[in-house]
Amino acid sequence: ACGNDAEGAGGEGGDGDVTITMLPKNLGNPYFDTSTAGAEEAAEEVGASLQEVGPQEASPDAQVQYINTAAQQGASALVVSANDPTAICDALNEARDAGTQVVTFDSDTEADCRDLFVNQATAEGIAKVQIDLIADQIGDAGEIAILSASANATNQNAWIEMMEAELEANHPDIELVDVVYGDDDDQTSFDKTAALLQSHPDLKGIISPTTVGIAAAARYLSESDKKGKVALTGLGTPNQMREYVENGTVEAFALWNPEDLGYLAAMAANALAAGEIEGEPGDTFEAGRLGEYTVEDDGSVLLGDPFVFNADNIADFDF
Amino acid sequence: MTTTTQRPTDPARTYAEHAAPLWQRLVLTRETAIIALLVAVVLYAMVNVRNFDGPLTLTYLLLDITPILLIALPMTMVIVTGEIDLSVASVVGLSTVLVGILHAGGLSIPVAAVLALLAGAACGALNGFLVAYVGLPSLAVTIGTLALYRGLAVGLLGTKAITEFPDRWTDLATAKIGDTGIPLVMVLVAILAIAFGLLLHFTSFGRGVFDIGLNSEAARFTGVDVARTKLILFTLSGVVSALAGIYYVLRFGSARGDNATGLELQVIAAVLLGGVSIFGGRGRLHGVVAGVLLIGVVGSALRLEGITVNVINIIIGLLLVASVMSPSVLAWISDRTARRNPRASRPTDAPLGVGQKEGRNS
Amino acid sequence: MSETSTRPASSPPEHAHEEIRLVAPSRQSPAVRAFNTVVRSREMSILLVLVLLVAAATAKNPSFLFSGNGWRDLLLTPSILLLLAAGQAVVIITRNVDLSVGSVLAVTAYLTGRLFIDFPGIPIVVVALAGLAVGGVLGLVNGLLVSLGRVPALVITLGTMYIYRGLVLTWAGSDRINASDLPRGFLRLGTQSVLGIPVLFVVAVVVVAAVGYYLHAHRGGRELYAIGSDPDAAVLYGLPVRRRVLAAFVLSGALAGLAGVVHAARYGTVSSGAGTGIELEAVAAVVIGGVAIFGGSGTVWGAAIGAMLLVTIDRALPILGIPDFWQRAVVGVLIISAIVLDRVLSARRTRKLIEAREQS
Amino acid sequence: MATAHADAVLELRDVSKSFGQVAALRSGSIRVTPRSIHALVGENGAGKSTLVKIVAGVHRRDGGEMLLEGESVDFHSTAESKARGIAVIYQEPTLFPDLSVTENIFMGRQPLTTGRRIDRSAMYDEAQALFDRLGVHIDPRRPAEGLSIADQQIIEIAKAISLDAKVLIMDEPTAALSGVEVERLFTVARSLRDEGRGLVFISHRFDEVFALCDQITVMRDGQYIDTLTTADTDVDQIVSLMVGREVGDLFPKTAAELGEPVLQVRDLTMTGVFHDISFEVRAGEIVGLAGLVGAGRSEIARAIFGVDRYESGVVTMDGIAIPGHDPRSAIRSGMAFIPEDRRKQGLVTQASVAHNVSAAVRSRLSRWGFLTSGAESRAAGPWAGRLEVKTGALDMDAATMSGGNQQKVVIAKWLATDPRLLIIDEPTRGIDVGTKAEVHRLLSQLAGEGMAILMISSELPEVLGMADRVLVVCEGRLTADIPRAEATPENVMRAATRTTEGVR
Ligand SMILES: Nc1ncnc2c1ncn2[C@@H]1O[C@H](COP(=O)(O)OP(=O)(O)OP(=O)(O)O)[C@@H](O)[C@H]1O
Ligand SMILES: Nc1ncnc2c1ncn2[C@@H]1O[C@H](COP(=O)(O)OP(=O)(O)OP(=O)(O)O)[C@@H](O)[C@H]1O
Ligand SMILES: [Mg+2]
Ligand SMILES: [Mg+2]
Repeated sequence: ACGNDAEGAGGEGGDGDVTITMLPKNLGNPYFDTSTAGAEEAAEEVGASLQEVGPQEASPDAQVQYINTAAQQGASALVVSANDPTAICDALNEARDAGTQVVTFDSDTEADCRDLFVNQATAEGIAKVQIDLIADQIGDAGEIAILSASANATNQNAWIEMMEAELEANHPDIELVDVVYGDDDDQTSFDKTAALLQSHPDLKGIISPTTVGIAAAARYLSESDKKGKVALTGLGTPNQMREYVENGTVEAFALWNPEDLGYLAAMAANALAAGEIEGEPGDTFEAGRLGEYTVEDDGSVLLGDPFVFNADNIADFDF
Repeated sequence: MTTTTQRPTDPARTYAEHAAPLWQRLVLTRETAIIALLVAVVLYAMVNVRNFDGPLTLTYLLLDITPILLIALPMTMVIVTGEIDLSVASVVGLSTVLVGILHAGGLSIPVAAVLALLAGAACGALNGFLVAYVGLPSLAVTIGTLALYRGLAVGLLGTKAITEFPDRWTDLATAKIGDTGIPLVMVLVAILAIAFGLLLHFTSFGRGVFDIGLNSEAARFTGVDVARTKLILFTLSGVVSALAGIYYVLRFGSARGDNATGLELQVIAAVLLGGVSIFGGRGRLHGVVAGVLLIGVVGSALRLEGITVNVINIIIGLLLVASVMSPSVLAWISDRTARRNPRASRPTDAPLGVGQKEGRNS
Repeated sequence: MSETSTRPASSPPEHAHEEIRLVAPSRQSPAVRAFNTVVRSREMSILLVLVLLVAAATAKNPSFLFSGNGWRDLLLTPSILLLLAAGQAVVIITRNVDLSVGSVLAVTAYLTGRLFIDFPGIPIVVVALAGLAVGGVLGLVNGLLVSLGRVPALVITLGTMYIYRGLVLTWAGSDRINASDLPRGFLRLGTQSVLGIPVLFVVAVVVVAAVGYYLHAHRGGRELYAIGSDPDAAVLYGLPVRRRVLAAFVLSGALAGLAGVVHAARYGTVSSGAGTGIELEAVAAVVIGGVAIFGGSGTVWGAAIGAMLLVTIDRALPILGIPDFWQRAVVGVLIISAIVLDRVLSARRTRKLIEAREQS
Repeated sequence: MATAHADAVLELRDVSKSFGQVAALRSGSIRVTPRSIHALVGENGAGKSTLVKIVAGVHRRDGGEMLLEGESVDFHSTAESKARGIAVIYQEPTLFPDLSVTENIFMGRQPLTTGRRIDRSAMYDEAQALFDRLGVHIDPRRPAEGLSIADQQIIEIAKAISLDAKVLIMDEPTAALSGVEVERLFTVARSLRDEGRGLVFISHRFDEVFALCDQITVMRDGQYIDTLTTADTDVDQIVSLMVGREVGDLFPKTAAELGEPVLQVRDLTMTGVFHDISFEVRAGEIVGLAGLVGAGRSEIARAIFGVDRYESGVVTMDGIAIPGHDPRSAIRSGMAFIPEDRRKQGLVTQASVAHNVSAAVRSRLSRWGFLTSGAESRAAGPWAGRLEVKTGALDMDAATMSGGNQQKVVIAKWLATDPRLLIIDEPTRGIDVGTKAEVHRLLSQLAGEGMAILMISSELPEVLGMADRVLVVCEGRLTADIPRAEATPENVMRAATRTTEGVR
């Protein structure tokens, strides 16, 4: 019975070494595959033990079971990308009561149910870069649509809001005509893209702020007669998009380095578990090869700005 | 006294009540086997799985299986009649969405909950009506309503997830009895379980349920109101699913169209694992409860071992297959030894089973 | 009450005609008979619905049919479900069901990717055959468990659905096949057309036609119907019940395997979650297509049309201005109305047969 | 004509078979010679069907010898026995309802065109030929669904003879047939015999046995008793061999004095099934409902009891109208209904004897709404005893019983409700003389106690022997109402066939 002693951070057998549980939105998703790789690298460096667990579909109720398990195991830290900002809150707080440090990354929860949020980039930044990309690909005018992940994905929804605001403010001639949801499933995203092009004949561009979505959309576009007529951008991984950048379906797309994101998240988790930081604004900690980071006012740590991939640089990346 | 004699017998004839001694009738059953397996697994996990003996385990285990346990109760009776209800998970989803929308619309949780229960009853009644009175095969009907009810849930809520619920209620869903670590909701579950147990095994309604599963035409000739019985059971299934939905909302504090997707298969897996025959006419509720617990315990233990969903899937699958294979394998063995009548012990010669009597005639 | 004797009222003409069609088809000319079996069939009614649907969508938005993509997608999108429905129909006709097809599809879809990655330059045909073979083996497992183990198919395939899915998850893990891993030729296959008809659709149609013809015109096929119509009688009759059921499952598995290859070609990317939930679509397609869920009647052509309808509805709704959130609801309504229709028709048929008997 | 010395085409010696602890067959022996029709008779549960199913390869024997044309055989499947030239008509028709009657006959051996495609037209022609030979008018293209029991039996016969087998075994083929159809069957059987085949004929009707068969083998309690040549034996000898004891009068009808009308039926109509049915049954009266199979007698009974709906008309019990299509209120009003198909309608065969016997009185047995199996057994025991049901214990499945015993269970179940009116459909179908006499004695005894009884029977002797009044149904209409005194086979049959000249 070791799960129960409240301050037993990493208290398994009381041997004090840090155990980190990595809980992505779902398994079988290359984006998280990469971030977990980064996290493992970090765990390696600081000598913490790290295990990845996760559900099959990206749904909060499935995630809760794994949060519970982490609490039972008395893991010293839990690094999670939330499928729902509130649904998993109670579970997270119970885990924290059981002495587990909770770090969210990629997709945040309510601020009061995690110790730290490792932010890949500000929502504004992510929204802006995608709008800018599409704007200059379609000549800053015409109909565009968004192919998002699941209807309740926190981060996507936040970005979409920001994008709408950005369009309002700076791109009056671009009209957002539709938002559809591919549930981060290849087939659904693929068919939804087809439906989009079908129902909006004079669509000029598609933004897909999710790696699965943009790949599926690119796949459909590359084989359709809209290829070259409809611009596509969003967030994607180089390996998935290489094919389509090279065959000219996609001009450019953005993403931060998920590997660094996972790396940073694990570092932060370790820092919390080891008690180096409390997660209070102003705390600073050393994140290995990424250098020093400071906790911002909203209890988040910012990785940096998103990076834009295009035909010229895509060959340099492999993730 | 345990053998049939073919001798012509003296008029004033009396009979033994049972062919087999009590211990045999108690011990040599599917249910006992499942319970034994459950105990074995728990003991094994206690010893070999780290933290399984921790105080949180029981709590989380029970919280996790509550929806399955709830829905398994009416599902058992539905399957005993030879029918099946695949739409339960969609009803759960629909009821979470309704509670969410109604509450967001300003209704108090209890009122919203009651309305959700009514909606659940309506969903169940629709299934029941189509199966019992229109005479459609329940497998097909509930595949249809599975899509329909889920579609309504997703359609009603669209992109949003409603997550604003009063703590008073959300806390209640996870509250424990004193410091036992046993969730309060278990009281409700226990009451329902006992109620359903009595209804199925100790009332003439329950006997009728079994008759329908074994031979619905004979049941009709004996004055069992087959249609009404089925309507009642499907409606119960809808209501209890809606109840599970309410629990879902409160526990996760989030109403989403896609809540509990795929739960129906877990429920059915648990019920069949509990020794209920998919052909109807056979099964006991305590076996089903054991089946649900078994699936829960196995999942929890495996997750504690850091084993993820894929292996858990495999094991649930294997359990299911093994549980249905075991009787036929045993039959097959005694078939070899005693050269038993093939048709007496051969489910596949009987139809797929799910409500086939209605499927064929009427 | 003394002796009363009056002849039963003779039935009205159209009623009599109906009766002849049912109890004395031979009194009709072969032409009339063929007309009845083809035109008055369930298949026709769904085909009609499908045509109306396409017409409506096209009227709303001509590009639904009259654009290169529109026409192509109309045929291309259902291809996968067509294959699954064909296999599912055969299994259901024998009064069984195969819920594991989605997982089988995932296995072979991932296998396809791996083959292309691990054996660069491997011929597409070989890959397709591998898909068929692996699918067939997985189907064989189902068939063995069901027919030899004498266990209800619903349960067994529910179990193997979990198991196969678990296997592919374990095998693939978080790995995923990307378009760049697949040879261009293979990817092009996903959209290529001959004479304006997509290759994959042609493949699916050939499969459907072959299976349908076998069921209609060959002893083995008819025996499948007999087994589904009354399994006990089939045993007493001395039909090779186990062998046939086994074969049905192998076929269903093999076709699901082929569907996996098609899936990879069409979507160009494969994750371990591929084909989740498609098993219910396959069953739904078969039911909508007029195959009795308890076996013995229905045709593969019907199932195929059902599959077309199911998929086309999905694509047509947004165009008809129904938000895609409501699609599943509509599909549900469709399934239910389809089986209600069946019940009404068959009840009418049975009643007529009984009446005919009483009047003879 | 056959001689017992001609070498046998099929011979069984001391074949045994047990199902679990039930010894269905202890030492079954039979010797079937070519050019002969061999009767197999015995009480219910004597093991006849089991013996048949062993020959057919449905069951595998536990012991004993089976010789086909002198060589020892052991069939693992019905396909094997078929391949070896054995054709069997089982006690229960086994058809594929969704398929055409032709496909039912030729399934698995359809004529093929080149390219192994089924040659449908050839197939239909063959089927037509078969039907012509049997002298029946069934459209070869119609589905088997909706056929009357008799027609189903005809299809089974067509199936069997189309195999042109060396041995043809018929397990109670005539149970559902009317006199005309039986005669046709016999003609075919004789011609098959004269073609040199060996036939086995199982029936409980002695007139048929003696009319058709050359030898008679008697079985009792799963044992071979004796084989006699029809020429030099008689019914009494056979019966005493079968029963192993003397049976009394087969129709022990005691004249009962009639009381008030219990059941009254007025203008009951269901289009296409029955029309303007009106009659009444008085307390203490046995009313026989006669007619050809398929005349609609069962349907009338089912409608009265409420399992089927009717369009118009009134049913009253003791003057009180009871709602249609509601068996529960029928039972509450004091009706009991023993249906014609005991395996499908009468019993839940996979449930225990106690469960079945107490099924109709369950609600009365429950205390505070709760019901225990103990209560069921206590209620069931005496009734099972009164009818001398053969079972080891009350929790044994009814499935393991023979037809006769199952019928007793059904009767016990309904007598337990202590009814005012007993509707009994084909009370002795497929039941041996021993049990038959018991049932008849019971019926007249019940009538004596003032119970009103409506008895449907296709066996004229039974109707004439038991009924105080004979109602004759023809094509869903009452065509005669004849008091016991005036009832003769002739006037009953005339009424039963009056409007059917020309039809079949
Ligand atoms: N399921 C089916 N699919 C396609 N064609 C069919 C189907 N059923 C029947 N047909 C065609 O309809 C015609 C009549 O159908 P059916 O199989 O009933 O023939 P039939 O009644 O046996 O008479 P015939 O022997 O003259 O064809 C045949 O030409 C047959 O090929
Ligand atoms: N499937 C079975 N399982 C167990 N016991 C059986 C089974 N089939 C038959 N029996 C037993 O075998 C005995 C003989 O049955 P069988 O059907 O051969 O009698 P039968 O002579 O055909 O009677 P009937 O004249 O009523 O048809 C019966 O007493 C019955 O209890
Ligand atoms: Mg018999
Ligand atoms: Mg009758």
